[in-house]
Amino acid sequence: ADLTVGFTLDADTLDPANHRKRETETIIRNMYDGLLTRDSSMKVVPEIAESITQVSPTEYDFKLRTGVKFHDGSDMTAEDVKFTLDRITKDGGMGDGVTSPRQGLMGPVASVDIVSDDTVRITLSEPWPILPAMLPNQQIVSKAWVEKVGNDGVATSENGTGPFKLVEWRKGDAIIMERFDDYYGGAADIAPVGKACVDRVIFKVIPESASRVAALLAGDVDIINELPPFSVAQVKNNENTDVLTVNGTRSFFIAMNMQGEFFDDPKVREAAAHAIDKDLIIDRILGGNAARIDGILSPDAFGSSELPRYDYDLEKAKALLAEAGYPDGLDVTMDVEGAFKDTAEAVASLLTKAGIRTKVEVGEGAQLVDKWRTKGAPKTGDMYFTSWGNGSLDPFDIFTPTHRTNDRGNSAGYSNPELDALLDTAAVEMDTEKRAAMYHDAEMMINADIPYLYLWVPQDIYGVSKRLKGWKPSADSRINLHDACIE
Amino acid sequence: MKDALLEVRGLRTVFETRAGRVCAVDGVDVEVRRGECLGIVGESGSGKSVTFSSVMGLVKSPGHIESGTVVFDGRDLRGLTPREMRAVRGRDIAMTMQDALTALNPALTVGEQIAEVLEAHDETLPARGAARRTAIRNTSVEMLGLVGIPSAETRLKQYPHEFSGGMRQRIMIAIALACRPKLLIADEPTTALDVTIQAQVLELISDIRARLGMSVALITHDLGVVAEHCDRVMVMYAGQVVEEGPTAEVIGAPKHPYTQGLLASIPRPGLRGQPIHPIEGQVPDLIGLPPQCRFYSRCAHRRDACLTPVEMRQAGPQRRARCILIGEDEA
Amino acid sequence: MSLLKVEGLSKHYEGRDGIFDRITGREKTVVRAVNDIDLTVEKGEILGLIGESGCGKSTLGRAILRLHEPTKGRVTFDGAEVTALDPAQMKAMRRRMQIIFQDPYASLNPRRTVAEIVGLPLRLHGLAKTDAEAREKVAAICARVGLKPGQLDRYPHQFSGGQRQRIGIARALVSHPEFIVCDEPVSALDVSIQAQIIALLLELKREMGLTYLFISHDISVIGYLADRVAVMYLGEIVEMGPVEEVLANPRHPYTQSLMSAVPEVDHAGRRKRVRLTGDLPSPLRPPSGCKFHTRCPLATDACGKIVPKTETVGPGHTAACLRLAENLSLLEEVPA
Amino acid sequence: MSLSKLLERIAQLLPVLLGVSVIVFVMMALTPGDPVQIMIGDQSITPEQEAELRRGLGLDRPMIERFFIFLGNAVQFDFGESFYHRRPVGDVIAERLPATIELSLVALIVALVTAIPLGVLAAIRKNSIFDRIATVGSLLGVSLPGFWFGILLLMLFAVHLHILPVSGRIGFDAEVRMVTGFLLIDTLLAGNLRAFGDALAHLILPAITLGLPMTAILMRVTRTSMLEVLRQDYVTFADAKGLSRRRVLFRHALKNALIPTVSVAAIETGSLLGGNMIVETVFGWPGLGRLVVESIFLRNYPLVQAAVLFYAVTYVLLNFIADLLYTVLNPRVKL
Amino acid sequence: MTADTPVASESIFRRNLSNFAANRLAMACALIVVLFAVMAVFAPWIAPHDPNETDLFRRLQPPAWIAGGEWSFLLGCDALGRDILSRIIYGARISIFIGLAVIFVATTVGILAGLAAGYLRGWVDILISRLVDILLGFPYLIFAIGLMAMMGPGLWNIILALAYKEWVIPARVVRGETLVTRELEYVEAARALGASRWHIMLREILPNVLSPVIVVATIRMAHVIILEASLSFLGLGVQPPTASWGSMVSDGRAFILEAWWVSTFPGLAILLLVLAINVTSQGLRDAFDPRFSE
Ligand SMILES: Nc1ncnc2c1ncn2[C@@H]1O[C@H](COP(=O)(O)OP(=O)(O)OP(=O)(O)O)[C@@H](O)[C@H]1O
Ligand SMILES: Nc1ncnc2c1ncn2[C@@H]1O[C@H](COP(=O)(O)OP(=O)(O)OP(=O)(O)O)[C@@H](O)[C@H]1O
Ligand SMILES: [Mg+2]
Ligand SMILES: [Mg+2]
Repeated sequence: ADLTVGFTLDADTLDPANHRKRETETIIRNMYDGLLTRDSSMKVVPEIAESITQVSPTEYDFKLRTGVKFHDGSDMTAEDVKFTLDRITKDGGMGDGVTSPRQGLMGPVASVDIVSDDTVRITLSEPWPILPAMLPNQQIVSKAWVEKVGNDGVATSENGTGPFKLVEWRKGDAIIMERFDDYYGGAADIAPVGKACVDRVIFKVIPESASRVAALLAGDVDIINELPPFSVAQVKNNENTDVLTVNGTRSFFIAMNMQGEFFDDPKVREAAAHAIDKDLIIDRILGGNAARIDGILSPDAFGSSELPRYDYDLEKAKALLAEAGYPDGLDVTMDVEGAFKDTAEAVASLLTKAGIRTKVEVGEGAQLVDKWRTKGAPKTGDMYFTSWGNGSLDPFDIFTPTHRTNDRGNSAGYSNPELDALLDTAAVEMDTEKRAAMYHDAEMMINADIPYLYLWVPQDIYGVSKRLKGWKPSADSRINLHDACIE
Repeated sequence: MKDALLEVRGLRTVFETRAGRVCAVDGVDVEVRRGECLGIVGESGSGKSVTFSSVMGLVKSPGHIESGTVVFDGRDLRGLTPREMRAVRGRDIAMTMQDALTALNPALTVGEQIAEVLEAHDETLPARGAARRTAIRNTSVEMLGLVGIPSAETRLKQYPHEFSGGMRQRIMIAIALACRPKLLIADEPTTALDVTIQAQVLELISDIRARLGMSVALITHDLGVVAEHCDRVMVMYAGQVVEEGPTAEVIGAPKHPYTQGLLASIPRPGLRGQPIHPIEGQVPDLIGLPPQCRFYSRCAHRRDACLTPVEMRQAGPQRRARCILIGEDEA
Repeated sequence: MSLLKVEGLSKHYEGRDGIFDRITGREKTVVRAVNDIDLTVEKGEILGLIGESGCGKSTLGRAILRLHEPTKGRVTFDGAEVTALDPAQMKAMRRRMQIIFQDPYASLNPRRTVAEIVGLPLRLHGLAKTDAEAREKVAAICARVGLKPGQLDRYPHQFSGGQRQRIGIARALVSHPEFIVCDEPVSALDVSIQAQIIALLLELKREMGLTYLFISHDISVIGYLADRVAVMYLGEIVEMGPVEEVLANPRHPYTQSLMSAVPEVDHAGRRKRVRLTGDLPSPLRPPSGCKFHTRCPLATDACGKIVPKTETVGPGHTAACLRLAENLSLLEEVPA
Repeated sequence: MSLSKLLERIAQLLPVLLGVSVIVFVMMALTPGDPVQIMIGDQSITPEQEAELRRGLGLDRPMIERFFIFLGNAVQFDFGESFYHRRPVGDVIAERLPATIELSLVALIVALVTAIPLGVLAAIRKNSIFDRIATVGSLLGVSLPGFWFGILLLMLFAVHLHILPVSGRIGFDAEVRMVTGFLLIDTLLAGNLRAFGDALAHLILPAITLGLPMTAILMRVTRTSMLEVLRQDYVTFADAKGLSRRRVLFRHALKNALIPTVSVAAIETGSLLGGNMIVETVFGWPGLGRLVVESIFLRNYPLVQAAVLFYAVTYVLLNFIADLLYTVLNPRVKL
Repeated sequence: MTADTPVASESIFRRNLSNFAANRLAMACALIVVLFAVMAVFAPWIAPHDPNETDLFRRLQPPAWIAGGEWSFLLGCDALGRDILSRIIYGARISIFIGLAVIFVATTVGILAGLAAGYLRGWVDILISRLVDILLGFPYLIFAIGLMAMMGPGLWNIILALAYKEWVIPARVVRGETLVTRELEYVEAARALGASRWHIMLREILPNVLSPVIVVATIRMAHVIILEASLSFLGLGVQPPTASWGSMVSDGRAFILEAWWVSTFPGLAILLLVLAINVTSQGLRDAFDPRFSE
């Protein structure tokens, strides 16, 4: 049977080491497997690795499975694993002086060594507890094959160890894969183990969401990603289709420019926090498909905890504004990317009701990044409706860039030396419990300072046909079709 | 008159325009006899072209023939179906247009434009195949030779823009004559040409007429041309015929004040130093003309009697004119 | 002194050719529309200019007025060298030299009323201090050319061809010029109207003491109104002289054939025609030697090689032909 | 046509291409937004790694230098490497091109095939009911916003009636070997009629959406010029020759009337090629237009530059073809 | 048709206008355009609701005649519960304003450039013609998107982005007409009278090349309105919460399956206005271009 996925974007490339897009990764991961992967509850489990041992704070040993074959029939060896990781982590690792754009994702990896025929050791230059959480994103390639076909070959063809092998890539249109019959079976911790169920898998590119929904309703595709919340009811009501959701990993929040004219005043920020009825928006615009947050972390993230809430309270917001010296309210603008215009406008209208008269300005992503992610350089806007993805669900990945002084994603211009120190120690703390506590403290700190208005973590919503069995969406937005069956 | 080839009676052609109803040809009688050359003169807009377009059945919307009969060689042309009329055009009556520059299709070779008339009308041609093509070719070459275009073989492959104005006029004549028509309507064949070329073309038409024994209706506004080439002349004014008769007589002793005025208007070297006497005023607007003598406003002899419709009167054995003075003169 | 003196005037139009032609050094295409012309016009006279279409009559008229900048040569008007004037002086000169065009439809701006068209020279040259004065002057000149005061605010499309030509004449006259180039002002008109305009032009000349360069391709018109006539062929003047003289005794074979080609009402019978074969050669590639030799019934081998000089053949009568001395004539009446 | 004229044509192309290159380069360079920042997104990275990434993309050099490198490479048909695809931009464009060209050509052909007969008919039946309907239809055609119309078509034919596919170029049942890249041709070459039908079914809606305004415009142009031509003396003269009506209309009138149609078609085809990103988005058509728009947003400079150059070359070529056609239709025009 | 007696001082322009007035369909459409314009100007008095007033409880409320609709929200509500009718009424402002502004800027620039190129010829012509070629070689939307990306969002930037290339079209038309007109005898006459270049270009030539430009301008205005909508479709339209028809269609297209009214009504509004402008312009052309009048 064929399984067709209506997918928002085409892969940029099939080279696992040479891309930066989540969508590309989603496609690639049906053909390539990694050392580790995640189960549907986001727990990191071994995939090509059989086990993982932390030898020291900076050393990890990976014991590899045997009998894993590449699609060209050759056996996967420790040599291939080292080659793969070197290709990603070394400067100029891709040959011709080219460095992998994924180098940054591998943190402080210093070297990769073959300990024995079936064991590979990764050595870090400093402790980095999230290494296991980052590894599912890197897929193993065959050294011999890469050297044979070169980077161009790797970009347009594949030779992975995954459950499907490439049949044809119709650029911009579809990627067609078929079952790999010599598949080793996949992660032992994720049932079922064995070959894939369907004969062929097709990722069909349908960027326009209405068209994607239409294709699902018409029965042309079996799974679609990014089902818009407002279409949920329609897909549910259709007798042949259903909706599957999974908690997402992207936190939405509004940065308030703490160096700006208005939001340098904590009272104004607090007023804003009281002005937003998150539950209303989640209910009305997101169709209930989002989890409310009161700090930066998603409820699923490591270290997240219950936090004090700023309840929706118009009177209080107005009072705070008056206290801050704006009894007649104030006028601000809120930048947002086109994709989130709707929600931003809804938020803006709530803020406006409270006296923070907000004008939404839709900007192009690239320009907003320039404007707001200034790494400490002065900012010009008032508010920035934005989000930060946290695929690893580890706080380090999201907390540090958005809250550490002058860090990349610190759009609020927030600076709290105490918090900086706390984040730095937490980043290298190897004791899980201590680390969790540290992040709780950090959350409490920002909860008092309110640099951002934390909003929600939306669910990833998939529309599926009822013929589809055995498939569950995964929070890291991987679409793993290994387990899926079509009736 | 029994030797009339074309006989038009009471022709009335009108154009419905935004500004109103233009009666471009109003009760015109024309007679072209076998073998003769009839000259038609008149000022611009006097209805010369429209008269003969009507004869050919080529009046285009918004114009239409309102009344009148057109009898050609014993057949009533107005009673023919469009298909039958098409068989007459080009074969029995041929026409050359006022402006050779625009009347030849710029996108087709001269050869093709000649060949297609033969294709359409010449029944003597072999039925099909190479023989037919050769026959058409030969006739085309012959026709170009007839109108004096050398190296016709190569010329056939050329396009109109590769010919000079005079040559184009001659090509148009060749096309018109290709099927040996009985009547050639030559609508101002020389107005756009220089005198030296004009002389060539006019002589060509006269020559061919003599050779083929056909009749010619020569439309022009140059009385000199008429004087030199036509047997009879017909003078038109504002949609009506005002005078008609043998050329020498009409030019020698014009009866209608308009014809007189026309002749007096021609500047001649012989009149150097003497004032000329132009007709004052201008041609009336053809929309909503009152039923009176159309020359009334410009006529030196006008009187109240002219304010009623004036009919053509016999002004001599072969002559007629549309003026109330005719009878009086005689009397 | 002559009012207008033209010496060695040439006007060549350069064809537009591509850069590659230029690089490869292929010859430029040049239309020698007017070639090395000398002539004079006395005050108060009418010089007729006659020739076939495309022989360069209009170009000569425009080059004299510097409407098309001459390629070579000198034009002197009333002692001032026109070809050397700077723009400001030229503008002042334009008031004194005017032109009337052939096409009564194209020569009037369809978006302007008669009053505006005729009043334009007054505005441009500041000849009227107030609008009322301008209007008065316009009305006066319009009345003079036979337009009614009520017609001043109409637009050109509301007039007939003859009336339009009158508007054009009024425009040329309103600034009181001394010299007017009449570029076939009557060719587009019907005979009866043509006579009206000719009569008007002659009257105006007499009243205002004007001088005309009168271009026409109609030998009858020239014969009727010009004092002297110049015959042009392919950009050159082949014969020039007093009208009576030239018409009675044309010396150049081209003039002769031109005259014989004119159909005349008075010659009711058949005349012997000088039959010119072929058309005017292209000015792009003019024939060598005498330019007329390709069509001339009298041409000899020498005519194709030698450029004939202009010779005086009578009082004020010049011609350029190699066989002038033989005193040949193509014209002879066929006995009736 | 002479060689020198051909060379001249090519010479005329150069300033246009240079101008287009300069404009697109300057435009992209002045556009705020850093490709590297966009690429990194939310992921963590050290400054050293970021600098390395920037160097890898060649963005560490000053703008002027980058421009001359771009020019120098472009004359050798090397347009650099796409930031995202990590492959030569030429390859990436070449993969998307057939889809765009196929769609545009089919739209063009559909437009020509419907517009010319309709225009002729409307002209010879001037003021008839047919003429009026055609006029209203053509006005509707140019007045419909394409994206909206496309969505409506999609809803009607693909979702409600379910007779045409929603998106893509062809289904997945057939395997088609790409030879020309044009599916209609490739499926026929393979003798696979079902696949051909499938490809055709996928083409219908996008081609209609894309071609409708063009059909409308061409119809109007044909009608107008046909009316104009029918008024010409040579048509009257052809009638006076007693030719059949068919011959007068098609041989004499239409050949001349097509001249403006050809030039408008050339211009409009240019805008078809350049303007179909919207249709491509609506119908999930894997063409170049969508890719270019995405690339602008991602600041994928090499791809945008190369694609714009490609469009410019196509535009000039189209005009050149139109010129060639002129010489066929109108012998007065010489190249 | 009845004969209209010629008026004493009837200009071509007025005659054309009266021709135009005789074309009933075109008049009706001109009336529609005027109505839209009136609607735009008096939007605050006409619109039943504040176009930006959100009410999440009315999210995607259907039009009045469908179950769940209300007569006070005649055409239903959009995703933020705003009244679609009111937004369409206010949206007319943006669409018409952008259309007018772009065409005004483009036509002014285009006329001047075309006149200069066509009349002065020489290097001016070469320069302008090359620029025109270059801009024509650019796909319109890509150019506009690029400019929008460069200049950032905003109403004026949209107008600029569209006008940057739009001027090319009137410029080409004017240049072509000027090339023909400059050879006409009345231009030569003006020169013979001593008129300056400026006088000739602006007073003699310009009025005579204006009617094709007016016709082209109206057609292009219809086109610009669609283009603005296309920019909105690609996410580069006017800033929220300002309603533009294009952005309304664009925003609403996501809901087309469950709430067709959100994008259909503004789509119809665009269609209607553009259609009306097109018919009007065709009427203008018929009236102003004597070749097409009978
Ligand atoms: N298509 C038309 N529409 C309206 N009126 C027309 C049309 N064709 C001709 N007429 C009118 O018919 C009258 C006669 O025209 P016609 O062409 O026969 O004149 P003519 O004597 O041939 O003039 P010319 O010497 O200029 O050729 C003119 O006044 C003209 O206004
Ligand atoms: N602007 C121009 N550019 C190039 N060639 C020109 C130009 N104007 C005139 N010519 C050429 O110069 C030659 C003379 O033209 P001109 O108009 O002076 O002739 P003419 O004697 O006035 O003819 P007509 O009697 O037709 O008015 C012609 O061959 C013409 O093609
Ligand atoms: Mg006529
Ligand atoms: Mg001339």
